[in-house]
Amino acid sequence: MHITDEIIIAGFGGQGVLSMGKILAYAAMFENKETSWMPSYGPEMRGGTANCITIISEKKISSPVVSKFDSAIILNQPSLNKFEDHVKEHGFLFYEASTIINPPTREDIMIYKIAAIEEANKMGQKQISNMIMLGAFLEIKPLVKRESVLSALKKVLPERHHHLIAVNEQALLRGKELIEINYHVSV
Amino acid sequence: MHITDEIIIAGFGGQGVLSMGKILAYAAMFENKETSWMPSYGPEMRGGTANCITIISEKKISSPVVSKFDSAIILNQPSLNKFEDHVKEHGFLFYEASTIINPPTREDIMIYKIAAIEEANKMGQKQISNMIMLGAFLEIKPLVKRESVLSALKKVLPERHHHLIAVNEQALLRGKELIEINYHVSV
Amino acid sequence: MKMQKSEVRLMKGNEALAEAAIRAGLDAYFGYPITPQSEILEYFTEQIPKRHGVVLQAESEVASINMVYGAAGAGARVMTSSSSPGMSLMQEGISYIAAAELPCLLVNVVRGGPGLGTIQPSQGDYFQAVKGGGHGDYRLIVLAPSSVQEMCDFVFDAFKLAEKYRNPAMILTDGALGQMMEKVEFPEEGSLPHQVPDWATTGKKGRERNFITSLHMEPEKMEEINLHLQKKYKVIEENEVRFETFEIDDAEIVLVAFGLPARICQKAVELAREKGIKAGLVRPITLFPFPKKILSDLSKKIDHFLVIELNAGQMVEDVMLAANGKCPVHFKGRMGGMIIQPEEVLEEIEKIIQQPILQE
Amino acid sequence: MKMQKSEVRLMKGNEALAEAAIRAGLDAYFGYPITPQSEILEYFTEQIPKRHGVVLQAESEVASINMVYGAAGAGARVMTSSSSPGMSLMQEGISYIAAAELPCLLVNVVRGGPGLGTIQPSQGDYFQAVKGGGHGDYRLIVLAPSSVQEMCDFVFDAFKLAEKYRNPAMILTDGALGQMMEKVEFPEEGSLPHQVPDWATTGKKGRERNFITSLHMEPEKMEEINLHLQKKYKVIEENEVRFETFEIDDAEIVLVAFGLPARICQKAVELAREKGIKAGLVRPITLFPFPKKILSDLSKKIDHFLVIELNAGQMVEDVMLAANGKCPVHFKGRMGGMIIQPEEVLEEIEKIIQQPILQE
Amino acid sequence: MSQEILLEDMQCVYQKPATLTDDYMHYCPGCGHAVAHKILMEVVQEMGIQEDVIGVAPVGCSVFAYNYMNIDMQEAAHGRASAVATGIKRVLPEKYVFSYQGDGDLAAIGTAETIHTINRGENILMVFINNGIYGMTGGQMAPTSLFGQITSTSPYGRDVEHNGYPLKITELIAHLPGAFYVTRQAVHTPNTVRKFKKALRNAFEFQKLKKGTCFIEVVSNCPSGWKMTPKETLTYIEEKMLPEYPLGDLKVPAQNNI
Amino acid sequence: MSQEILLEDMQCVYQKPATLTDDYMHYCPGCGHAVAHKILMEVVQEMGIQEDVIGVAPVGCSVFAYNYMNIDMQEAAHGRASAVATGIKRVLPEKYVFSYQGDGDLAAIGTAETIHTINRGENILMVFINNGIYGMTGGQMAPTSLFGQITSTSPYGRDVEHNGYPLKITELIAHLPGAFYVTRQAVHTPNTVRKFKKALRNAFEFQKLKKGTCFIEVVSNCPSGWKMTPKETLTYIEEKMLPEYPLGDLKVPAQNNI
Amino acid sequence: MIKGTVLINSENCKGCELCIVACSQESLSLSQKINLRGYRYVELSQDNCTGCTNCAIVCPDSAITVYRQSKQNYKKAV
Amino acid sequence: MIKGTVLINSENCKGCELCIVACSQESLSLSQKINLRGYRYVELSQDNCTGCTNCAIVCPDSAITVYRQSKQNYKKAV
Ligand SMILES: Cc1ncc(C[n+]2csc(CCOP(=O)(O)OP(=O)(O)O)c2C)c(N)n1
Ligand SMILES: Cc1ncc(C[n+]2csc(CCOP(=O)(O)OP(=O)(O)O)c2C)c(N)n1
Ligand code: SF4
Ligand code: SF4
Ligand code: SF4
Ligand code: SF4
Ligand code: SF4
Ligand code: SF4
Ligand SMILES: [Mg+2]
Ligand SMILES: [Mg+2]
Repeated sequence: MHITDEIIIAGFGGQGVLSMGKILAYAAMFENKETSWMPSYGPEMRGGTANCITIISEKKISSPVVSKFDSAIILNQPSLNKFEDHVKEHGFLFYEASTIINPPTREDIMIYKIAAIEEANKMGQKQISNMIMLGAFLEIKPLVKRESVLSALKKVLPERHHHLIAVNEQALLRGKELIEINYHVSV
Repeated sequence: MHITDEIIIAGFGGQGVLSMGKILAYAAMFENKETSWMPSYGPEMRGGTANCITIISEKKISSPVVSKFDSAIILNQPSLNKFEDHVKEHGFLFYEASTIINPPTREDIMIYKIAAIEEANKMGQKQISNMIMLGAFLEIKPLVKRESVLSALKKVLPERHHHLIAVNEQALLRGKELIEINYHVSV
Repeated sequence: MKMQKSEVRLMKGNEALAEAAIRAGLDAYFGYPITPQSEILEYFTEQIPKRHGVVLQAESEVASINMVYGAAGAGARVMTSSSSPGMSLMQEGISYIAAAELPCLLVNVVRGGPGLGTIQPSQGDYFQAVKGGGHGDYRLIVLAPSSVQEMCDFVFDAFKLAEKYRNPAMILTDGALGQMMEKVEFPEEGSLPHQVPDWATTGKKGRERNFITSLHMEPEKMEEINLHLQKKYKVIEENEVRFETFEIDDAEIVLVAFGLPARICQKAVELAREKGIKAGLVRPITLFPFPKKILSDLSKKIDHFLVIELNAGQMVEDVMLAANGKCPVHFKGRMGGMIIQPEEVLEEIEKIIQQPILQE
Repeated sequence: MKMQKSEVRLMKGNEALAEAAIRAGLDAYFGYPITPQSEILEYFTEQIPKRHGVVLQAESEVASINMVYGAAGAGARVMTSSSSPGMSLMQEGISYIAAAELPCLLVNVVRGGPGLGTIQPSQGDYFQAVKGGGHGDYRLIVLAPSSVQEMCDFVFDAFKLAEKYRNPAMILTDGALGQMMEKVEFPEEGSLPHQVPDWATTGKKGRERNFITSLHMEPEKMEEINLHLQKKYKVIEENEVRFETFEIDDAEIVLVAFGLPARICQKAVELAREKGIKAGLVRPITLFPFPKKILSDLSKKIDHFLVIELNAGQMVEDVMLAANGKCPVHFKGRMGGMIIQPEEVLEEIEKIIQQPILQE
Repeated sequence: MSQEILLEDMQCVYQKPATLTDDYMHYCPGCGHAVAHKILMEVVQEMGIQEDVIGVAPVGCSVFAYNYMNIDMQEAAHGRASAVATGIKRVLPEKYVFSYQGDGDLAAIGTAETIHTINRGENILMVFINNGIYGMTGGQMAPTSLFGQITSTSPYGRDVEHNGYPLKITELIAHLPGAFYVTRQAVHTPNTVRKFKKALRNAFEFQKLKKGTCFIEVVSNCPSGWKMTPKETLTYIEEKMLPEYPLGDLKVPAQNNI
Repeated sequence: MSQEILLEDMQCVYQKPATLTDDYMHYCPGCGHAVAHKILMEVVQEMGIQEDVIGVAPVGCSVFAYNYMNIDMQEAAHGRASAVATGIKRVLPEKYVFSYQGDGDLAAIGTAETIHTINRGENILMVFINNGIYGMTGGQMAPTSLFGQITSTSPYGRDVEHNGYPLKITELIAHLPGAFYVTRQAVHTPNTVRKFKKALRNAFEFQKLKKGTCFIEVVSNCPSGWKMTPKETLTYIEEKMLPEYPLGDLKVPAQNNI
Repeated sequence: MIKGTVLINSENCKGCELCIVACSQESLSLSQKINLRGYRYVELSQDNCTGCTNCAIVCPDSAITVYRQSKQNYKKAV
Repeated sequence: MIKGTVLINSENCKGCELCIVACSQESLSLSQKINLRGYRYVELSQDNCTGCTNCAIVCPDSAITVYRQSKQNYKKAV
């Protein structure tokens, strides 16, 4: 694994895209790693899409804005169309099965199809699909530890939602399981 | 005489200072001489004083703003105080006797005391004291011809005052006479 | 520019500029009073109702420049004028105009700064005019007259260049040139024809809609726009440089000055030559595009440049960039509304040629 | 700056800057929303009511900068922030503040220009910040952070310098640094004491009246003011230059970049070194005063400078002025909100060292 | 019965006006800007003046209006739309000119231009979308934000002591003699939309007759800035906005003036 | 009987206030600015607040006010005096702060700052010298210039069609809730001066009580700009200015409000 | 009662539901499906549309076209 | 009638004549002399001043100081 991981997370606004990136960044900080988080910003978000780049590294980070990524977590079709080509060779792409009709086609990257929304609906908590996705991602790319992610959650969730932490933890676990079930020996 | 004459005219606003300079400049233009006219401008005139620099030359004029003058026509005390020292050695200074109590003291320049206001009052036309002064000046420094000055007058006087041209002509003549009477052989 | 001239007049620089604009077929002027350029607005309010075009005293410089934007975008030949503080207020609007590629004429009759400063002549806004006082990478075409005659002539040149390149052009002048009277000969009215450009917003009739904008949300697109602008500026630099030289053939020390000080330097060169000093002068007429090549060429054969400005040293940087270390570049400036005199320049020349040349 | 640090946080650059200002004892903030810096105002409106100071959303940038003038003149530690178009609107006010010698902090979170442009990061306002977008000869002290940590630290430095020299200081940063989150460690609150200066207009009590002005009707007086300012700037140039170097000891090609691109260049230097290319980096931290000497010294021993900016080439002029022809200066820029990547810089380096050196 | 068959013997009674382009609007779901755009263009279409109208877009969410309105347009600097419109109208006095601005644009940074354009009685139409917030920049307080309104720069609610009063710029400018026709409309219900349309039509007719400035405020919503669903904004408009900004004409020309 | 002897058994009943400096005023003969300065400083003296008052001078003929008023002052950029005053007042809320502006400054370029300062109800005094012209720059048309008034930029007379209407900014801002006390005064006769003085006193008292913005328009003269003798300006004020700008209070606090 | 119907451009619909509120017939409802831009869009869910145009008038995205039985046809039908 | 008088700082006077207009006693008039700044200045030309201060109040240049017989002295005099 690289000592630096450059991750793009993209989807519709409201899918929790920015929080996922922030959670990763906080977790990295708690582990004394270098990290940066760069959101798409401004009225471009009016269009309904949002993305952020999180970088986690053992070394000082040069640019917080990169156009090629080690990892991509993609939650909707327009974002997949936009970012599939930006994953580095041998990189990793995670995509949301429930919203993406035309799946990625590249053969030089590792691709993980996660039905996170479906799973979240099954768990009766629509809001946590992003955490399921994150759990899956971290199972394949253990960039940060589980405890760090949980501490990070506390930072990112507004105080008034802290009662949801347990649910989010379950979601992370569910994501991990989805990988174990579908891809366990493949990596 | 220099082929260039740099003239400062200074006094209270309302004494016709700017027009005197303009008349000289127009006259010079009519004789195909080079000329420039540079007024003091802006709210410094609030203070009640005004001045302008007119340059008449056979050659292209470099700076329209100079701080040493070949000739000075000074119509009030503050201006005399300010400009006496700025007359070049062997330069010419004309001053208004009626308003200037402390006369100039320099001995390296030619000094002409003209009681133009008094003369104008005598002629029953307060407004023409500046033309009397100009007449005197031109008698000593014939930089431009009488006809040119008369044509210039027509340019500078607003149309509605053109009936005053004859009076102004008389004033010019009176200035000439004052020199002839008081200084005739001295130059 | 060759053009049939008529009538000679004695006129203030500001008024000559305004008269020239009317003769150049000005469609509209928008401006706000400020010393030492209010005569421009005043001349227009007096003349335009009797002749042709639109004149409007705006509520501020900010309003003026945005009215210019609107009228230029509608295809009119349009201008504004101001002096230093007012010009600063226009910087956002100027950046917009440059970005939207609207031709127009801006006149800055510079006074002594910074702040409220004085109303006396200065060249303290060179950087603002030439490097860009507004945000982002853009250029104005900047012309610097040095006589009342040029206050007239450059109006024609500025409109021509502005329209040729769809770029705002500026006449950068100063309070002295604005206020002084000199002889001036005007071109005939109508000698600069103007067609409403096809990109103008004149109503979507028989064509796709036109729109004027400088917004491009995608940085890729905005970069393209910038590359296009930079290419245009390159073309302007290649084709539109103007300057004047005086006695440079055998010169050992060359003065560089623009605007009124260039005349003063010409006098200084004469004085120096009288004393046997081989002095010469380069007067940049276009400040952008800057006459880099002539200065660069000269730098290889002369001993010194001496830059004279009515500021703390601004164009001198462009001279140094042109000289690029090939010869020393000296500077003498006056500030705050003070005008330098030929004798002072001469003194500076003598000081320089007396000191040993130390190529650092 | 040595200072006791507390707590590490993960924070947006804009917010870190605002938090730092509160800890630096900010008395008042006046500002107007604009992307990508609105978080600064938003942070203040959220925090200041719970802590100390004044925050006011003004009706415009013009109002903001003039409120800053008033509050600074009244002796307060005060700041404003904006992004490119808003900063252009402040140019008159900035010139006034510099002329009246009022200390304050200005923050420009630059976005892609010119015009309305984009909201993506850019360095297109270097000229405006460093050469003077406003009228007249004045200088801002300009600091360019390249990390969120520096977005915090430079607030303290900027206030210190501003107050030491009675001069406005600017933090010139960009949209990426403003929006990104990184780790940041804050100094303790109260570590930067502030006394109301004796020239401030706080009420004429037990002394002659104070007044704040930049008007001086006599050009002689205004020239004096200018000479005083120029002398001050000289002192600042002698004492306050700050820069960082990386791998320059044996470097044959030295990159010069400020702000975020400096980090990207550092990566490029690493990549180059991996390929055996002797590359180094100079990062100007103060853009005014510019680190001229180090660049001038380097120019005599290296083969090339390569300047990297997020604009069409602005700081490159200052690098050329420093190099003064001693070595070639190359430039590579991205515009309109595009960020350059380390690989692109490396490519540029390789292109340069492959081409034969032609000392023109 | 499938729709297709049904349509055969039906006639189209409402469709997107041809004066709108085919571009997909970037506005948030339910945004009043989009409605206002559409109605404005319907009037342009119905009056047959598409070839003779020039619009000015502001900086604000409607900055891209020129992408949607299929007419000649200019995009003005923030707050300066009425100055830009003045520039256009003065050189093209026979064209219809309108500016279209948000409340930050028209009533904060652009206040001077607004007042003076109207005071000069520029013969243009000013459309003023009052959504009580800075939509484009992410929901900051506007001059028209309500008492106690929570925005991203009034997180504890708009406080009169500190931030001043909701600015009723429309009431203010109605006092200017240059203002010929001043009205406040809305676009959140079919009925208000119909009235808005009528007002637009009046304004263009007056412009043709060179009557001076016509000013139409549109009380509008900003679901994103208000942090509400579009449906919730309808209640908010009725219960909060309209009491502060009551609909209706503020200045109408005397009958025989028209 | 020589004056000296006479003075012996007399007492001084009027003299230049000590709150004015000894500087010779640069104003033209008969200029209302100078009267306004003097009266303002008389009030400061009589209220004993010289140590607690901070003034803001505009760009306009009164740009040098700080040379004459013997108090702490700041000179603001053209049109921005009220923004500068806001900056001062916000950081020194216990001090008396006033701005002093001309009609070009306050009602043209500074319109946005004027409206918003008052809309915020900034607890300051704004003194507004309306002489219907740009005095300092040489007599150009101001927003308040009268119908038909000839100025250096309206040489054929102010034309409503073209230049718009005389802007009654004081009437306008009186509608803003932030304005607590709004009055129009003059300084051309002993009586008007006395009333002006009373108004100033009221305004400072209100400021002490933190009531919000007080706004005093002073209908004033500009002999130079109007191209009249000072005496002629008195008639002009009475016959031309006052009908358009009638003297009196536009907004007074309810009795028990004070 | 006059018979009408609407055609909805589901790719332009942003699911704001303003049309639903405007329709006094309750003819419209939000689909469970989402369009390419990620929005649930509106469908005609009851066959009682009168062609009153209210929904279309308030639709910000001009996503609704309304048809009405022409007078003639209406008469025919009756 | 109360007796008053005025002292005029003739170097500060600009001869605007506003004081002359303000004086209902017609006590003031313009001198033929001019001061150093070139202005004809105002003088007390009649001995009928009542010390009403009207002239001083309107004087832009604070050139007038007004004295009045104190009540006491006034009584004495009468
Ligand atoms: C000079 C300048 N200042 C600030 C901005 C940032 N800005 C863009 S839109 C806007 C306000 C938008 O609010 P409003 O006018 O109410 O329009 P809305 O988006 O609500 O329709 C601001 C402050 C800018 N682009 N330019
Ligand atoms: C930004 C700017 N624009 C214009 C000016 C020029 N200027 C100085 S004072 C003034 C107007 C003065 O008129 P007013 O405010 O009515 O004051 P008055 O002199 O009549 O008292 C103008 C336009 C300036 N100094 N700064
Ligand atoms: S932010 Fe508000 S005003 Fe802007 S498009 Fe969204 S809803 Fe409309
Ligand atoms: S120009 Fe007018 S306002 Fe200015 S000092 Fe003279 S009279 Fe007064
Ligand atoms: S046309 Fe009328 S009835 Fe039909 S769906 Fe629309 S609102 Fe309902
Ligand atoms: S109003 Fe239009 S955009 Fe909104 S839900 Fe209905 S059809 Fe869709
Ligand atoms: S005090 Fe009264 S009576 Fe005496 S001179 Fe003055 S105005 Fe006349
Ligand atoms: S009012 Fe004052 S300045 Fe004017 S004439 Fe009388 S004393 Fe002199
Ligand atoms: Mg809004
Ligand atoms: Mg005025």
